[in-house]
Amino acid sequence: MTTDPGGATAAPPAALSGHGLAFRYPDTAPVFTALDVRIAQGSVVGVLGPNGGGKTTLLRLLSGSLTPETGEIHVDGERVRRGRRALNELRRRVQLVFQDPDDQLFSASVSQDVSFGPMNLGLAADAARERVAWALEALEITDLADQPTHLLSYGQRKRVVLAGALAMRPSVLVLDEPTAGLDPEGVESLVQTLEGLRAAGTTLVVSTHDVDLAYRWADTVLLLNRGLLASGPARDVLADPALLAAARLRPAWAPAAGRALRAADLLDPRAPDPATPEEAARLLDLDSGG
Amino acid sequence: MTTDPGGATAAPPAALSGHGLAFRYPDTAPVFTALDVRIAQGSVVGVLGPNGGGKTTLLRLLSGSLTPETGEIHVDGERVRRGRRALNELRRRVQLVFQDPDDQLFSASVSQDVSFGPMNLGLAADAARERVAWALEALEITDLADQPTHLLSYGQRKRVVLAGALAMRPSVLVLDEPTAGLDPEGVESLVQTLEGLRAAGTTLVVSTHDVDLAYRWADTVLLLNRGLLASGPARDVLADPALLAAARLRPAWAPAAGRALRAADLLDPRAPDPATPEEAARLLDLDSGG
Amino acid sequence: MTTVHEVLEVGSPDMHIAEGFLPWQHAAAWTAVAAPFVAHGVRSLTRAVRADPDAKLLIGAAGAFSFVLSALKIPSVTGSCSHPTGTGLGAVLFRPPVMAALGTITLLFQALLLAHGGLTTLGANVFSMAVVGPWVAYTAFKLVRSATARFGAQTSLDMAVFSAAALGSMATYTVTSVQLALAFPDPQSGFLGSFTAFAGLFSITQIPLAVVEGLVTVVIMRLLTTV
Amino acid sequence: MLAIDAAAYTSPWRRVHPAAKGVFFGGLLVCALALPTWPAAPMVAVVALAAGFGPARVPPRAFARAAWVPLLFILTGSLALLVTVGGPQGAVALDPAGAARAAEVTGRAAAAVCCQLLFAFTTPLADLLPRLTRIGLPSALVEVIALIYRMLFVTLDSARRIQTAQAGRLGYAGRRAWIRSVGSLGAALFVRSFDRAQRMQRGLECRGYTGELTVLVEELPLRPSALAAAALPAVLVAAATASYFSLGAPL
Repeated sequence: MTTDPGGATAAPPAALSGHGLAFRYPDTAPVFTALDVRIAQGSVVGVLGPNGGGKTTLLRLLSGSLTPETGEIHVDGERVRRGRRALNELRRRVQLVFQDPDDQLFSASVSQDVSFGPMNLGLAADAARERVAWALEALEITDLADQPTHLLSYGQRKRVVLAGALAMRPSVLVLDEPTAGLDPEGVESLVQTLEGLRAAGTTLVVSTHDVDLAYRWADTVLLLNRGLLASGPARDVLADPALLAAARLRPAWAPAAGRALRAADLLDPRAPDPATPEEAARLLDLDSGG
Repeated sequence: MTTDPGGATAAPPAALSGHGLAFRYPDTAPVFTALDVRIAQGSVVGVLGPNGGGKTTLLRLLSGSLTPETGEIHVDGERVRRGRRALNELRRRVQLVFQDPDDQLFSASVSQDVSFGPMNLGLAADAARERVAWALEALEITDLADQPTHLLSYGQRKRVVLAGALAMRPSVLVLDEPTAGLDPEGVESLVQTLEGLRAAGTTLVVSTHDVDLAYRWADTVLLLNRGLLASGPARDVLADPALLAAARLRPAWAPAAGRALRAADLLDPRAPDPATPEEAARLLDLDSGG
Repeated sequence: MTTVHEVLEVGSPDMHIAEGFLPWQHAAAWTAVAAPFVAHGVRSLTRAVRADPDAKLLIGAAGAFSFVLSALKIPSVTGSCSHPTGTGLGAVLFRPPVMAALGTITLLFQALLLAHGGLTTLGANVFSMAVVGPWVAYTAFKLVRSATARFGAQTSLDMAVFSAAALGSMATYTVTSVQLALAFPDPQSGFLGSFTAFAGLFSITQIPLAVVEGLVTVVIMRLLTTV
Repeated sequence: MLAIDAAAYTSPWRRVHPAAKGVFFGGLLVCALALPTWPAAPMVAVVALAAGFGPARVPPRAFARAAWVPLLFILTGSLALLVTVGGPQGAVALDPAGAARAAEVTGRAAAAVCCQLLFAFTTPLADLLPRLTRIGLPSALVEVIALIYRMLFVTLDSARRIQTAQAGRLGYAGRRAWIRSVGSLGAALFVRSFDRAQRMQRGLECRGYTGELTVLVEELPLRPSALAAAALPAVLVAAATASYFSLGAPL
């Protein structure tokens, strides 16, 4: 069910990996003692587990916002060395985006905010401007460029923050609960935009509480609860009741719906579970219609 | 499918109702022009709709945190009069809990914070102390009484705010996205605690993005999108694709899973849909087991 | 510990006179000197609260902001870091009398939560950081503002804010040096010699810091005036 | 979030009345300041540290981390006492009496810092601040102080997250970027602080707020005998110092 994060599925090279990561916050019990994780290039990796289970800590370790006590981070196959320069290079290549956009918007206007990273890279004004335009385009918010950030809706602010991260041209985007606080339509539209980024080559690491979302969107998932409980294809890991219980998660609906549809002979035994309730309803309607 | 919010199901009296509510924020289009809503005593009412659809505005109108331009609020059958005293009485009887606990926690000590409402009611120290103890007990956080607010987890802070609201002995608790930011286990445990309050007689009005949660928990739902799209039993309203589309919501999984189970003859045609994936899996396992 | 908190790692050296560093007679005298300013500030603060109960939460927010601002780390020479005094920004935003009260509360919290500065030396620190610093900053702001009015609004504001923050910071450190020199006069050359020694010792770090604080404050005010 | 603060809430002495802890550490502090440094300061330090690391179980590592800030100031400041300026020996020269002076100041201040820190490590501000009305501070002021205490953690938390986000976009990679980042952090915090105040206003109005932040402060028993016992160590240090000199120790 779970695969060795280091080896086995060697096909796509790792965009990002952690080896023997140990970490503790001061004066508390360790969050991780020897964590191995592997993020395949071009994949969507879901990170799931209970609050306090270490999801955010892992994201911060992988993106260089926390430094592990022991262990190594590798980006695109290279080990990240000690020292400020290597750390900054890790941070550029692995961009972390937090849950609350207000923690990440600190300029007056959208384009000014998105240009923060490119300016820090020391780009010339022209090159920076081009990066900003490209990132706004990719997030489909070119029309917001001149808006003041505090007048935007929550969903728009989330997109501005994503554009700010994308303007660093990272190889991996690490997103902490990107869909939290969005309405269902907002979730759907963000997921589609992110799929576009993935298609253009960006690897995505996404923490979420939404088991159903992870089930239908993630290629692989990392199940955390102060240590790695499992890693592997989303549809295997998230269909395992014992693993889910250990991660204090509830099962996804899709496997149950899929089983029921197969029991009713409405779904091929080897076909994947329906991704959404709409898909399940369509199968049922086909039946009642035909 | 939808019932007249004012009449028809006259059986349980209304704990809270709004009649012809109109409201707009300064310099914007009106959110509501003539909204009628009715909250039956002892029920759980889900408030759903897209971001910007007016969920929070409705909750604030009902709890006296915003004043409607026109229209009336009735609590326990009585019309709320104009003026500060009547407003304060409305606020006491209808307690609004914000999404972000840090908006309502002003004291560094949990028990001191919970005592704020009772002290504002002018209770003597003994009576206030008793209220605090009772509210902490009801939220199952008696052990947090002496903790500093700033060292609590997000979920714990949410419970402290709820205890502070409950200590006012309101007849209605109005909760803005109470499950946002909680992990699945945290959601489950909060829902159970709130069910306990409901069993003890408190009416609950709950806004949420989680259609599946509303489907299994709410008795009735209000579907909003700048105006009331529908109100009625959750299992009717949330199973109507046209209404859901108008509210820009996705359907719940439960109706699809229920249909599939019925199609497979694993669920009685008149039995309700399974509330959770676990319940659906149990029905399927019964089948494969038996 | 290996968290990366570039600007918030509390615990870098600063100019707060530590507990017990001043002889008790000096500590008492500086408390007496600072007291009327603080009392005046507290009175204007309580008057504001009484006039408008809503002001209570705003003052709370301002106090919390002052504390966190003074916990930020700014780059100094030789790659080391220190904290801004925040006196310039506070004086311009909240006016010196309010800063006397807010600054005292901030210093009390710094002493108890961060061990920055002491309790018996609170009066001395209040006098330098919550009284003299803000007044110098405020005066500098007003003077430079009127003297540079002809350079255009933005330039004039930038120059006034820079002067306020940099001079407020310098004034704070000068007063601290005076306080130390009075407490520990040089056996040969008395107060002046000792002042030279203390001022010289601290100027290595404090003059560049005052410049940096001035620049940071200009950035803050620019953003606040465009929002 | 702040080490001293967090430790104070788990201190075994938390249930001791703040006034008793104030008398205990305050009395020792007065001894350190008012009595001759030798031998009073070392005695104060030994008694305070024994109490702090003994029955009060203050975490030594957190204590050491907190103590080095004032100690660094004390040591830097004492450097100036080692030299004499503008004397006959030249512009700057070593003062032969300087070492003794520097040692005295360092000893006194180090002992005093121990008292202050150990009080802070055993006395949570949530227990202390509401009782400040007892010493005559106006209740409006005490409410504001308590409010600042609560809000500073919310603001500090915002500051940490904003700063982490800035660092992720290389906002601290160079000096210019650093200044720009700290400046925009300060501005963002200012805006957010006042936004927070407004939202809290609305939030508290729902809980019956009309301008007073009255809360129920639990009584802690304070027996006169406990206060007397708390004062005892300071009295003993004073007595020991007096007998040290009466026994003819060198002045």
